[in-house]
Amino acid sequence: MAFDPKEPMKDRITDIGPPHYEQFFPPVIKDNYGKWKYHEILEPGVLVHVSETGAEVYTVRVGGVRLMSVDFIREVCEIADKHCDGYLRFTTRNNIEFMVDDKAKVQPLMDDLKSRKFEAGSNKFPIGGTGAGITNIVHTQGWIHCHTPAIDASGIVKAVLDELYDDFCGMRMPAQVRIALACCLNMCGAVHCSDIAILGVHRKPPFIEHERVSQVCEIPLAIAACPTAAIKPSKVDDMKSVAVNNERCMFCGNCYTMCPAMPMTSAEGDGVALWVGGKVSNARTVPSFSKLAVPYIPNEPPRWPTTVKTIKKIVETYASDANRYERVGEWINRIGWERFFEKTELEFRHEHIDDYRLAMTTWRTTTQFKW
Amino acid sequence: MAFDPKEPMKDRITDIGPPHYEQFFPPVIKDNYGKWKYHEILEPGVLVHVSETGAEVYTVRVGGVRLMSVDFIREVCEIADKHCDGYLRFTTRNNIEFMVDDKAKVQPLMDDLKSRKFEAGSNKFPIGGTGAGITNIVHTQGWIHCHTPAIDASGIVKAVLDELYDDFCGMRMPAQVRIALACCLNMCGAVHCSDIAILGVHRKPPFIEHERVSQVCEIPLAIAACPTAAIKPSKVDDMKSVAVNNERCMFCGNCYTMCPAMPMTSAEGDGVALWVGGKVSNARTVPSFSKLAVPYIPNEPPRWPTTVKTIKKIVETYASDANRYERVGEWINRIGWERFFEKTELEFRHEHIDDYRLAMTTWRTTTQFKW
Amino acid sequence: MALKHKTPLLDELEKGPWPSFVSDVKQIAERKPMCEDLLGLLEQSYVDKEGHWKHGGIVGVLGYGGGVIGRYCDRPDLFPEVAHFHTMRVNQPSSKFYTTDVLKGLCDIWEKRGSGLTNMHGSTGDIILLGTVTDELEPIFYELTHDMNMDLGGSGSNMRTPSCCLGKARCEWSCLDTQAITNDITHEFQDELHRPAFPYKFKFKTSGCPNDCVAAIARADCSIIGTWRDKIRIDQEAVGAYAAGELAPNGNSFGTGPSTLDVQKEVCDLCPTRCMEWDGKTLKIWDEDCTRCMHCINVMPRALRPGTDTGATILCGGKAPILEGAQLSSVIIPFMKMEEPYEEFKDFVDKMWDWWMEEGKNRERLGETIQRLGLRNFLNATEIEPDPRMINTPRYNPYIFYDPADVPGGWEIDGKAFRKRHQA
Amino acid sequence: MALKHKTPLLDELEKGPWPSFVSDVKQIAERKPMCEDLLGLLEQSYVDKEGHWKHGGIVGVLGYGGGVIGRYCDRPDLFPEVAHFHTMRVNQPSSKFYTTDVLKGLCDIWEKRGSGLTNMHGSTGDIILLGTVTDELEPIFYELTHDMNMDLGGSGSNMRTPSCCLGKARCEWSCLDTQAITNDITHEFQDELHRPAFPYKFKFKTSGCPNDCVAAIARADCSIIGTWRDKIRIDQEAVGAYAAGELAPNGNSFGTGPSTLDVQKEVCDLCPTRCMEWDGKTLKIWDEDCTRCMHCINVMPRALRPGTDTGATILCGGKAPILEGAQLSSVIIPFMKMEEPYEEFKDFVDKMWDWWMEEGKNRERLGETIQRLGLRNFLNATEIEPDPRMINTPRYNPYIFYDPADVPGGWEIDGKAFRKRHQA
Ligand code: SRM
Ligand code: SRM
Ligand code: SRM
Ligand code: SRM
Ligand code: SF4
Ligand code: SF4
Ligand code: SF4
Ligand code: SF4
Ligand code: SF4
Ligand code: SF4
Ligand code: SF4
Ligand code: SF4
Repeated sequence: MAFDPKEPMKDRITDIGPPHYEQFFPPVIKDNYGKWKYHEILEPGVLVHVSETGAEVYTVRVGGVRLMSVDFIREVCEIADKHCDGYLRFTTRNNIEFMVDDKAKVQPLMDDLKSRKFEAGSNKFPIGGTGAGITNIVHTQGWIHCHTPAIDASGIVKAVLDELYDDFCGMRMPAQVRIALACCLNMCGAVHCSDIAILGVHRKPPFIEHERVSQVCEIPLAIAACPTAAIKPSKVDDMKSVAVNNERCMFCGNCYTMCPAMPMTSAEGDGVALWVGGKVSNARTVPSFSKLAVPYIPNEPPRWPTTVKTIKKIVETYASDANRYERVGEWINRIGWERFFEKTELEFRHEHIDDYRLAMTTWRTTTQFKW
Repeated sequence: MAFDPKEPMKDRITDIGPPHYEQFFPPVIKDNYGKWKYHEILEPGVLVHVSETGAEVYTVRVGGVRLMSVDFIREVCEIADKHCDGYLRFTTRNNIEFMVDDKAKVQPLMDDLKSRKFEAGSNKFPIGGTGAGITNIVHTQGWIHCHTPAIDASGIVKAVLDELYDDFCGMRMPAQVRIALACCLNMCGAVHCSDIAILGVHRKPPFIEHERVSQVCEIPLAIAACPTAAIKPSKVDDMKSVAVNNERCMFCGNCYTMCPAMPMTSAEGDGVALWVGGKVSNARTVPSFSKLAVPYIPNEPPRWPTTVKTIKKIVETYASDANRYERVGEWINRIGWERFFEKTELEFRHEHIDDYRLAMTTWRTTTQFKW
Repeated sequence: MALKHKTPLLDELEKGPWPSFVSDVKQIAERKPMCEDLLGLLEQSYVDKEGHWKHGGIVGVLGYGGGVIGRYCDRPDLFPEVAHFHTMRVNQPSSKFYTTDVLKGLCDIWEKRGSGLTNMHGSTGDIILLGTVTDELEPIFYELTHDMNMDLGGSGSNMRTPSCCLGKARCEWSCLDTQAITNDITHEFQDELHRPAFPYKFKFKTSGCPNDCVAAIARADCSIIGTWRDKIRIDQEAVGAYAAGELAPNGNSFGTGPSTLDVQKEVCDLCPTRCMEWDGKTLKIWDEDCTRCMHCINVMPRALRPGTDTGATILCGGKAPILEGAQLSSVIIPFMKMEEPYEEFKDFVDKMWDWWMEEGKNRERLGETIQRLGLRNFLNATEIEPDPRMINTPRYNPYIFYDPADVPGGWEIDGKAFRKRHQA
Repeated sequence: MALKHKTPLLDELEKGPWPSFVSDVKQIAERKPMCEDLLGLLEQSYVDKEGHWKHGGIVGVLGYGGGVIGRYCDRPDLFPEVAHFHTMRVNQPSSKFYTTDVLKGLCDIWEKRGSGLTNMHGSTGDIILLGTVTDELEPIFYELTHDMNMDLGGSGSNMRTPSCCLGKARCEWSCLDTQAITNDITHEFQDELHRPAFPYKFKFKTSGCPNDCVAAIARADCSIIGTWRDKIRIDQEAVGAYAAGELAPNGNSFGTGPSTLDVQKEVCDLCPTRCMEWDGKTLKIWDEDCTRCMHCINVMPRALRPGTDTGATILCGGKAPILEGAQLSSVIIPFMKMEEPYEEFKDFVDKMWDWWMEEGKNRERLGETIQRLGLRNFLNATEIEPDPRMINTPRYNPYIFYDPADVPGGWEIDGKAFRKRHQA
């Protein structure tokens, strides 16, 4: 039976939810569910988990380009069929995991993965993303699909990961490093809690298309959308519209989300802000937000060299200065922000000083600091 | 020449400021100004400071009852004249310091001090208040002079220090313990940053004397005074007045400060709240605010037994559980608030959970806690 | 084959070792005009340094309020094939294990009816089918439900697609059946997922232990994180083996292979509560002081394991910055056993949602409603007793809303009697 | 002699070892009717559990806007002698050293013209003369200025009486001439002290070192705290003597007398930056990492001393809760040499006050104005460059007010051109 556009409700199935996960478990996973005893990373990207039953599962993790075609997925399937009895999984950071139940199957799988390249030369399946390395960059849509981005996503991620490639495939960092990208302040992803975060920012207030406002927006919702109450109702040439107090605008874009007649994208205004020191895990120190490192870097397509260089500088400074087990934020907390800016040679500017609602809690209320 | 009420401006001297401090320095202080090399506490309340010149100054510190009569001051002077060449000083916590420049003069001074008692039996000059002890309680006016107190000051302080007397005269605490009292939320004193703070609280909203409001208050100032915007202008029987939204009132008393026609004192509503863990010094850990320990204890004149008992319990728990050098707040940070409430047997209640402006920053945003 | 649009800027992204999405899209663009125009449009964005998508339009499948993100490009004159380019969110199976069968099936549908491009996966966890036209939405939905046994995920002011870490499936530390919980609530709350009736979006995420590999605490309105109440299990011999350099520290995270672990420095001194003692032979853990941060277990996976009296800590309010600033989830229920059919948990969810739907303003996430009305209010509504584990510190401001029920006479002061005692 | 009012409740406060203010007041009450009625009034408060003073009235001396707190009791019918009971604040000499002469002089004036009761001292630092009648205010002021060379302190919306720790007078750690600074600003700003022209009160407090014995950081709108820029001075031999138990740790604060100090545990491990190393023989301090917290110096006063390149850290905004919640002072100027005549400091004060008087709302403390308008605004006004030492952490919210001057085209977007590139 096929869909019949004339009777869309015929045979309709709804609310069935996702298929049950268990049917997708490879046998070794199903059999050892809840019985795993320990794990070890054999080499970057390759894990073994050992069960109480003595069973082992070997995982080969490869960097996933989240934006992938069906051709690419089919190639992934081909590999899984060939080596993994037709099973695979994706991680919470969009890497792909191929699992086998026998050590002997690991090398052939890896060889196969390594052999596959795009015509233009890039690797299809870089192996890595484990342990004290830099795993995949979590990211969002950018110019590929969304309506509010201040930056692209996939392009910047590609450029940054090209630069950090060896650290995706290696584990020389003091601890795991999580990088994330969000293309606007909505932050679709955990960029607010990442070791290093790449954020798209606008720097111009919305301009108002007065002729359209009352047609395409609910004015009260647009007004309520503004965190700083910068938007007021107004009349322009007898049209109901809104007015923005630019002085109070901090370019969050939330008004545009509610009102398409308030666009704020612009080549000169938009660009990248970099954030550092966030973390999610509860290991050692508590989860914490990413803090502003660089307020603004212009958009530099196609390869965003300044952004890439700055991230590289932060990573290398961290790598050479942090103690083992110290996440980026833990490292900074130990050395102090004054040292962070010094060592990374980043400029400390007005933008770094919080002036939003909880600002007071970020000020230094002690004489303790370093020269 | 004496003051002539008919010519108040005659010979008027103004804006001369305080007398120069140096004239009040005892010779040994003047001579060794800026040359002190080290100090030591010889016994509780007795300090020696040694100068690079070899000179020494011995200080005997006695508990100061801040509310003192001229008779008492004259007795202090008598002692200073007898032992200290007519010099003395007061500390920043209202203790009195007698200084001598020779060790031989210490014992006679101490003997003299110890010998002096009020007829009813209390000591006039308890020696102590140094090192890891409990020094004088900084406090405010209470029912002796102010118009907004929710509690008395001097009486509670007397009752608490009677209980803690041995610790004023001793140094068995893990670190210094600073107790302060303020009789209302204005907090005239550093009670917001004390190891233990005794705070007078109201629990009923102001009642409004509509006939008086417009006579004795500037209504806009009263309205602006309210941190939670609970006050609105209103009209009652044609009189300009105000209305209070009791639901939003958190009893701060700031409206009463601005408007005498909004009293909020009441025997049933008023009482004591206890706070713990504040600190001012930058030693080891940064300065921090006192946090709520007990939201409410009724006023129990003349000796506030529940307040006294609760403070004693906190002090003893701290004394037995903290590590050396740990201030109360440092101790609690180490053991965790869940343990603090357990060990002190204090109840954790809704009042402990912040719901003011920065509340979010006080919530536990981690899975790290103790059972 | 030469594509319709020249893409000199994008071509730069074919260089370098990391897999090139440009190479991938170019390949499929050879047979998919939609992808061809997408490349053209993206190149245009690279030239302009501005996105080229219009503000989202409302499209969807019948009976559902979410699951489809409408999208139209703002230069249909130049790139007509992506004039419509809607996204469909397909609810992933919990923890994202797949058979190749199911993936191939999806690919076939999407090859036929969509752009052939996907995101594996979206940030919330869905399979994202990226780019199709309005007319294809219903057929795709039909084929998904009929042929693939799959359903859409969430979008709009509803419950969003829950997600979880892989938990007990392949992790020795999981204190929860993360998939079971996720699957159960997803099915239990299908109506809430498909038919937006909330003030704003609502997300559940479940991690098996405090390492929180699904970033639940940062990204979920309700974060369910595994933990234990008893003692860390210690294998003293294995501790010794780590100290002796016979094992690789931290599951070989540093690629050192077996190498000496300085147990004092690398484990005990980094324990947040310093509740461990190591005398060179025996490791002692004062479990009553342990806050289950996982560090010691992470470093010595062959020696230490979480306890066996396991359950979840439930935290609420996590979210990104819009509107009032980002929040991490806060402890609401320090411990809850999580056993099928999760009645206790669902009771809590019901009370939580009732309150939020009653009190929440339009576009106000749960965490913001709690901020605005106070944690006390939320705890009352969910019938949970206050507990010091919910806070880092008790209040330090004296602005206490005392309950009038605790005060003799409540809020009343008898003004007349007062003025008898006190002249004005 | 029997007093006018029975005070059975207050009499309970004559018991116990701590000096009894009741005993003291009762004694003087025998000859001072004001004190007699004060005891009666206080007993009444103990019975009622309510204070008995009216809301303050405005009284003062000619030409001054502060220095006197008007006070009237609310039962003049019962306690006529305290119907008026005004307080005078007398500006204390810096750090409160006195000769008995000056104290006796004050006592004589106060015996004659006031209640004979005082507070030695008030929380801000003043000598508080507690309780007199309106008619005595001018004569007292005359005698204070003419006979005692003394002046009133502050009250109202003006500069309040500055105060300080005893500093170099009797403390080996002082990095500042605390008295000199305090005395200098008090005299320099007499007009600001006596004639309220500020939005609200303004307090200066000066501590010689980060131990902050005058609680400046918590109680002053401008906190001046001594510090140093060079190295902690170490006497290695003395460190050894502490370790060997030859000296009493922490200046004998624990009353232990000479006793072994575990330098590693009690000093190095408690150093907030762990910037010390002790090998049992030599103590090494990595001064570049030292945050000058004073701990090590406090514990080993005979071995360690602050450096010699001394000055002050200037912090602003400290205050009690009213209105927006308490604040601690925040670092504004990490380091300033404080040398007479303190020109640099006074320049800063001028700019600070200009800004605050311009921008501050009625009853808004400096810290609150900074909160409302942002630290950036305050730094601009005081011409101070931003410095990471001013913050604990850079912002973690993305709500950045970018300066339009840094943006090509400022705040403008050319809407027409935009719509050429992007169809609506
Ligand atoms: C596969 C995955 C779960 C899944 O369901 O997909 C996973 C799997 C493991 N994690 Fe994780 N983590 C995964 C995302 C995360 C995340 C979430 C994220 O990054 O968005 C976090 C929180 C990150 C943060 O704090 O910002 C995370 C924080 C940890 C930690 C805590 C490390 C720390 O010191 O903070 C550990 C423990 C460790 O590595 O020592 C851990 C440990 C592990 C272990 C060792 C667990 C085990 O015993 O198997 C797994 C292999 C680790 C490795 O790759 O080195 N995993 N892990 C995720 C892989 C993502 C990827 O492809 O790179
Ligand atoms: C006399 C006085 C200064 C004055 O100008 O009057 C003073 C004098 C000394 N203080 Fe202090 N402090 C004085 C109030 C303070 C205050 C302010 C307060 O309590 O309101 C503090 C901040 C309190 C806080 O943090 O909450 C204070 C925090 C310190 C510290 C830091 C201790 C810590 O670990 O936090 C030290 C260092 C120490 O004791 O090891 C210190 C050390 C000292 C030394 C040892 C300094 C020295 O070398 O002479 C002096 C004798 C200490 C003693 O009494 O044991 N003094 N000291 C004050 C006596 C008050 C009293 O009568 O009890
Ligand atoms: C597709 C996806 C990004 C991606 O590339 O993966 C996405 C895309 C959009 N998000 Fe998101 N969000 C996506 C996960 C997230 C996440 C991450 C998560 O769920 O774990 C967050 C942060 C966590 C959170 O919810 O707080 C997130 C926080 C937002 C917000 C800010 C919400 C807030 O309360 O702060 C918005 C703004 C809004 O709701 O109006 C937003 C709005 C949007 C909209 C609908 C744009 C808008 O203004 O209406 C985007 C549609 C893009 C498009 O054209 O396809 N999206 N969004 C993610 C959903 C895929 C999936 O279903 O798996
Ligand atoms: C006398 C004194 C208390 C004492 O017993 O020592 C005092 C007494 C009063 N204070 Fe205070 N304050 C006194 C030091 C303080 C301090 C401590 C300090 O200066 O170090 C503080 C906290 C620090 C600060 O300034 O933030 C303090 C914070 C307040 C406040 C709250 C200010 C705020 O911004 O939060 C008020 C309320 C107001 O200003 O309306 C206040 C108001 C008052 C008033 C004038 C009552 C009022 O509502 O108008 C009190 C008059 C009492 C009376 O009848 O004598 N008093 N007041 C202190 C002044 C003596 C002196 O000059 O030496
Ligand atoms: S971060 Fe912003 S621009 Fe990017 S996908 Fe999310 S909503 Fe769209
Ligand atoms: S961008 Fe944000 S701050 Fe600016 S007007 Fe719009 S909603 Fe307000
Ligand atoms: S704390 Fe309150 S009641 Fe006490 S003196 Fe200060 S203003 Fe008056
Ligand atoms: S007591 Fe405080 S909160 Fe209550 S009405 Fe008065 S000013 Fe407002
Ligand atoms: S959160 Fe814990 S249980 Fe889940 S995968 Fe990560 S380490 Fe394992
Ligand atoms: S889990 Fe964390 S808190 Fe518990 S013992 Fe291990 S390191 Fe310490
Ligand atoms: S603040 Fe420092 S300098 Fe001043 S008395 Fe205290 S310890 Fe000495
Ligand atoms: S002063 Fe404080 S920070 Fe500096 S070395 Fe000593 S203990 Fe460490």
